[in-house]
Amino acid sequence: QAQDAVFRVAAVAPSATNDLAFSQSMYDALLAIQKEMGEDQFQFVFQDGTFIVDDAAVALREWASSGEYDLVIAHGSQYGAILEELAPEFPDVSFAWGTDQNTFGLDNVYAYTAASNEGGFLNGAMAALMTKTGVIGVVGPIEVGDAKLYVDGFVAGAKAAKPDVTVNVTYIQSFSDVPLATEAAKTHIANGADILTGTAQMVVGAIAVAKEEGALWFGTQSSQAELAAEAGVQFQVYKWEVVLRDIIANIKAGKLGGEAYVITLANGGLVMEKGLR
Amino acid sequence: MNFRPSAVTLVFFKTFANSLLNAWPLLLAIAAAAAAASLLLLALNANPIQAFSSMLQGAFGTTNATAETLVKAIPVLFVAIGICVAFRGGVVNIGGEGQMIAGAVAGVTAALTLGPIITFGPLLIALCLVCGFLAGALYGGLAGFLKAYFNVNEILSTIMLNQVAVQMMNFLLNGPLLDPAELGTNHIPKTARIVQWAELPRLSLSLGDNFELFTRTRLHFGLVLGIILAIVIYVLLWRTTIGYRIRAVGQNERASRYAGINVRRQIVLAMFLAGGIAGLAGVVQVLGLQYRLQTDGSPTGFTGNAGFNGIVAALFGGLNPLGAIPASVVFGGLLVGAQKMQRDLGVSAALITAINGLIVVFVVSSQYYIRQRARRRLAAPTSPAAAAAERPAAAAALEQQA
Amino acid sequence: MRGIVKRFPGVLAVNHVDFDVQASEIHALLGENGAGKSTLMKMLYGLYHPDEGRIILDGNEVRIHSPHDAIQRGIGMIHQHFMLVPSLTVAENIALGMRSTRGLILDLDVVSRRVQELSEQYNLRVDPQTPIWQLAVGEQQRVEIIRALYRGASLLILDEPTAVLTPQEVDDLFRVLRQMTADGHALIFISHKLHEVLAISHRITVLRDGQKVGTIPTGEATRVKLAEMMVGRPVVLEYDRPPVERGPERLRLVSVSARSDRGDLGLKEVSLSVHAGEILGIAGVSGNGQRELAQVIAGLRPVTSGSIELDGRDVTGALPTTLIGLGLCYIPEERMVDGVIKEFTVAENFVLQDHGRANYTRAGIFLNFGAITRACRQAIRAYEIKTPGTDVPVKTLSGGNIQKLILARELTRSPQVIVAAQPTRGVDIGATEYIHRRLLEQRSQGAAILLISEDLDEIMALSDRIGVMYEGRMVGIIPRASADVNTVGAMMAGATLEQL
Amino acid sequence: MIDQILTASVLASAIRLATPYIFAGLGETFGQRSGVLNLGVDGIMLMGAFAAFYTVFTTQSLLLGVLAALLVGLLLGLATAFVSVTLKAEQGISGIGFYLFGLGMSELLYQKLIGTPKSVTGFPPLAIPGLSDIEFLGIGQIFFRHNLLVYLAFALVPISAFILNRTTFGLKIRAVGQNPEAADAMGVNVARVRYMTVMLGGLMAGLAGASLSIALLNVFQQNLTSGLGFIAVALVYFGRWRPVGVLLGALLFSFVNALQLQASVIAPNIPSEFAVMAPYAITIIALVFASKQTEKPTALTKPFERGE
Ligand SMILES: Nc1ncnc2c1ncn2[C@@H]1O[C@H](COP(=O)(O)OP(=O)(O)OP(=O)(O)O)[C@@H](O)[C@H]1O
Ligand SMILES: Nc1ncnc2c1ncn2[C@@H]1O[C@H](COP(=O)(O)OP(=O)(O)OP(=O)(O)O)[C@@H](O)[C@H]1O
Ligand SMILES: [Mg+2]
Ligand SMILES: [Mg+2]
Repeated sequence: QAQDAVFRVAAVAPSATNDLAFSQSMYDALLAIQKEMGEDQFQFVFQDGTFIVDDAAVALREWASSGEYDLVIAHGSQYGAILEELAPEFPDVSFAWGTDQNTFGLDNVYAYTAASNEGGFLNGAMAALMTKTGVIGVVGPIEVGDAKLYVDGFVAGAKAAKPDVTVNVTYIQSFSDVPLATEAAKTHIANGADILTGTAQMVVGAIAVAKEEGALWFGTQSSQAELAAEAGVQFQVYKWEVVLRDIIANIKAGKLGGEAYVITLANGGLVMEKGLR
Repeated sequence: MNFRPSAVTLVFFKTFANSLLNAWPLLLAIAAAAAAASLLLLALNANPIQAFSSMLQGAFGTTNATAETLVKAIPVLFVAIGICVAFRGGVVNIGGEGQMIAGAVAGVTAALTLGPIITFGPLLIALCLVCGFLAGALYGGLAGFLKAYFNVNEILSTIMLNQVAVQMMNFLLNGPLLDPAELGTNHIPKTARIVQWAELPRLSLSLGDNFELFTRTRLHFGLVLGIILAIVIYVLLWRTTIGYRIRAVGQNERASRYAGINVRRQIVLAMFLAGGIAGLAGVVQVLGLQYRLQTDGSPTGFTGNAGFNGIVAALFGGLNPLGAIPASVVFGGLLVGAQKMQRDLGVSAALITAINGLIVVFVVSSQYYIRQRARRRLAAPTSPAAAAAERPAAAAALEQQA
Repeated sequence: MRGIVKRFPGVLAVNHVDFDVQASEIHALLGENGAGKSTLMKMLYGLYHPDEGRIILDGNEVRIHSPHDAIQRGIGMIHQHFMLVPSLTVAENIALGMRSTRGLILDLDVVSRRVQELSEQYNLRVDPQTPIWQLAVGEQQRVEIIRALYRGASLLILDEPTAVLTPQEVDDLFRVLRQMTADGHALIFISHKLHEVLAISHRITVLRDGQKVGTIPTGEATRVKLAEMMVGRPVVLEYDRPPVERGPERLRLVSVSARSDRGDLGLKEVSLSVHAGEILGIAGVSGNGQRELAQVIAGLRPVTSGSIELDGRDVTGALPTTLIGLGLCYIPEERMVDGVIKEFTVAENFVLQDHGRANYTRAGIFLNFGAITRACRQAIRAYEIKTPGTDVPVKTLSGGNIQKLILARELTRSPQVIVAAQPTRGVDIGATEYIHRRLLEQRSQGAAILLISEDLDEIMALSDRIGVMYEGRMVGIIPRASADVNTVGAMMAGATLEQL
Repeated sequence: MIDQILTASVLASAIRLATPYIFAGLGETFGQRSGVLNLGVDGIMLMGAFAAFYTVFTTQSLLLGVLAALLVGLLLGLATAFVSVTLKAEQGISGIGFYLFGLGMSELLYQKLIGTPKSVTGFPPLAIPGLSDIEFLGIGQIFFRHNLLVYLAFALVPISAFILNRTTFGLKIRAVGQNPEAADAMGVNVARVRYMTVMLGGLMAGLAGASLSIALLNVFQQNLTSGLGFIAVALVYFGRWRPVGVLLGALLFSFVNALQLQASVIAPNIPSEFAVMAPYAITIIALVFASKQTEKPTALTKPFERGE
């Protein structure tokens, strides 16, 4: 697209680039790619905190029409509807969005998602084996998408490893309500949980609870090892670079989209990192 | 009907003329806000000049920018118009968000269910709008009813009802209204896309082939609806008995009761209308822009804060639907421009939020002085000279008495 | 005060006025509505600041920045519109802004005791524990006076203190005032009632249109002379009531009872009837059920027992709309709260009840401003209302003119039954005279008029029959002929006809 | 079932959750009683929360943390007072402006000074000797094993009531909120009183923020309060401008919230949407059945100016 050698990416994400969760996973990936290719080869702009879907629409449209970007990323499944409307208007711009597998049958749209149930399964199994009280608490945002995938995987894993283990799941209906997520974690502890897990950016409070209550924490999306400190056991970390590398290669080869990617443990897109525990 | 076309233009002129005559406090406020913002920008080693120019660019720089500004202004305008009715009726409606959502849910449901049956676009759209209006109206009316008959403070009830509405939406979008295609997959909860002929047409006028405006932008017919509605509500409030009663109750309940006006009914009616208009904002967002309803769990994800921004716009517009039009556009420009600034300078969204806050505070602080100056101008004080001239007269009168 | 000038947007409220008052003197300030009396005094009390002129206190020039400042200098003021906080008790209102003997902690018990003492010393009955909103205006008046005494003001301004008092209450007040002058207080006394001014003051200053017309010793003043100084033309102070033969019964109350805001029975089994072409005057000390009486008739207060009939039709518990439709018109006591919507324009207020009527609307819902403005202009001319125009907010009019507007609105609806509550309270002679003429005119045209007033002169001057209320009961109803100030006064104190 | 739902820990949780609402609500009560509506509470809370968190994060001193929150709250309160009392700005709007400012500014500072979610060791639970061991009905666990700020919040309720009803300052507040003209005529400096109440409100809002970031959550993140301050304002209306009323409102709201969290554990089949909506819905319903008459400060949101 852009005629010079530099590969330019523009990305929009719903939460902050430092949320230790969804948005940060993509931001870190872009940084990683930049490291690999070098600043002179790869540059990107990143609009974070765009939870208002229409604001993302404005950004995406501007980037697309500017013609300056080789790849425009809509990092958030709530942006899909926009892309479905936008992409056909700019057939020679390459778009990518996630987490989803739907390219809308458009050949300038890539879709990517994470098989977060896999890491969820491992976390769950491990948690089940480690719990002394036989009770595990899960704090989820709303019961959809990546979050649900991880939680379902976690529950399945736990049951598989130890059928009689109790896994209490609480969806607080918000990606951002830290106070409620924290109290939910405390409620789990009060109900006998000695291991906690959760997904999305509002779990930071829950992690603190695990630390204070001497419980264990399993995480996902990004590494929360530092925050969780000695409470952190294992984290499923997204490595979107795996997907981005392919997409960039394709685009350079002139293929603007039409493919859906899944990061898995197998393809190295999902990595289980140990906590300080 | 007794609608003097002069009325509208007059109001425009008056407000405009006054604001020009008394512009300096406003300019001062904007300057102050800019200064404060500049300090923030400098602190983040970003260049203020560059920042503001890109803000202006993003708001009105290109046709598309202007279009996006207007697009952003549309729901704000609708809510603001509703707020005018509520506040004029003495009801502090903070429930724009919830009422918008109620309207959107009803509107999209209508579009999805009636879409296949009714293939005549205008009719289908009209029906969706009506459904959205009614849903919002009932939701707002509920708060009005609770206030009028159970003395439940509306600020409390509307704030709470906002949360109830969004949870309702989450539930519906996750179940009954979920896009059949998405069943089983657990993607973000969203409805199916509405049929083509339920969409509000895009606003692009091309006069001849050399002049065209807003072609290939997202600007949609909602803008026209909003402006028409503003005029209609202006007429309703100041030219009809209905508006007269609403305003009377808003100003003085006791005198209204004395005059034989059913106070409670007016309160419910005001909230009914306000909610309905906010509901329209919701439908218009769906039919004109998103073509489906989806949720990320938060109200803002869908409303984009229009429910609150509408209050600000309404108050800036002097609680006058016509004043709300420019107010909403300015507000839309502020938000859209700020986003652009974020992209160009790579500054964080947080900074934008903070700066918007500053602008709102500074500008609203200037309003009072603007009003003052306007008042002073309207009534030219008697000159002391004239007063002195009158004195002998009084003296003469005194002699007569003695 | 020397060469005082005060301008308001569009008004020269006070125009080079000189004014002074000495210790142990009562200096009366006279003037029509809008003459500038209150404004002049508010400058002395630090509420407004003079645009020009000097204020000299005890020989040295002073700038009075705020009421707090004035209070510190021993200046007290009893305002025309009472300055009391309705939700607070009497004691709390008096303690407000005063230093407590317990530092930061309130000392309401101390205050209450002191209040008790004062109210005995000057015999002004008030209960320190009652919230203000439960008090009748007359009682609120007493609270204002006690507060002034409490603060030990050496210079006390009384802005129309008698506007809401009965003869007895006025006598009490005058006794208090004389007592105060005896103690060396200096008093400024504002009133529209000439005989009061003549009775109490030592000197009289008259203002007109913000200018001083003159100052004369009370000895040299006569009612006629003062009236002419105020109005600038000769005024009639007594009017003859043309005999009108009594028509059919229009309004009838049969042992009607109703609750007051306090929740107790404020109106107890009141029965009365008013016929076409007669004025039934209701006298009584404020707070003896007059307010409730007017409101039950107007449909603004539920009836707990008894029945009300309009032209033989039972309208007990009917809505105001219905009553208005039946030709009832009500001139409310608290005109600024009940009578008008301050922020609405003169024209809008003019159609408060009738805005929906066919001749003021088009297509049923659109207000026909053409017609409304025309009708309003007519009324303004007919009733000599002083206003810049029909589209200015009513709040910019003076009290007297607002009352005229209400009167115009009500009377142009060609009413069958008129309930007029305190129609001339706080209204200057000119306007009072005018309003009285209008009421008599309606009487001649066959309207049945219930005139509720605490101004006994007014009752005496206009009524065909006089009823007196005491503690919510109708003590008795007597024909004007057999009524004299003493009898009625005694009845107002609770004496029944039998006892007399 | 019921004994599973109504556990002592649920009640203890309700007490915890109520804390920030009580701080912010009491502060707002003072402002509103004097006639000033401060819609910016949530923004002030966020700034206070960050100030406290950052101070503790860098100095490990909880005392300094609280002081920092108080200071920030006081300053923002002063700014609010200046805008709504001196500049007579439309209180509805300026409040939203301050909210946006606090929302953005706190996140900005957080990004620049801390960067990524960290946690601090906040106020530890402080078991009251003797009382905390009461087994009867779990009273000990419910009431007497909380951290210092929780106790402080509840202690402030009677204190606030006393200030409002028994002191000269309280009398002035009530007068200024009901009839500023009268108060002014009695030598009360209306502006001065309103400045004091609004600054007091800011102070309390700052404290409310601190109670989140260094006592209950011990982390900071953008929009940490997520609208909690607006609920607090609503609870002031629920409490009919009385400290005890605010307390009851906060307890009711938090109790239902604690209940729904517990329910999600023991009765997973309830749709979580409805569980989460419960506190909001029930607060309204409660008010429908609550006593009818209100004594709203008549001068609320009305700037005061002499006729002049
Ligand atoms: N705050 C104000 N703003 C503007 N004009 C005012 C204000 N107060 C008084 N005026 C005007 O100043 C003039 C004098 O008013 P003022 O209240 O002093 O008259 P007054 O002699 O007290 O009349 P009344 O007997 O009705 O009390 C009137 O024209 C009035 O309309
Ligand atoms: N400017 C003011 N406005 C309102 N209230 C005030 C003001 N100054 C003092 N007060 C309060 O009024 C009461 C009595 O006034 P104050 O204590 O000021 O008496 P003072 O010492 O004579 O006056 P000052 O201290 O102003 O010289 C006290 O409760 C005080 O708090
Ligand atoms: Mg006066
Ligand atoms: Mg002093």
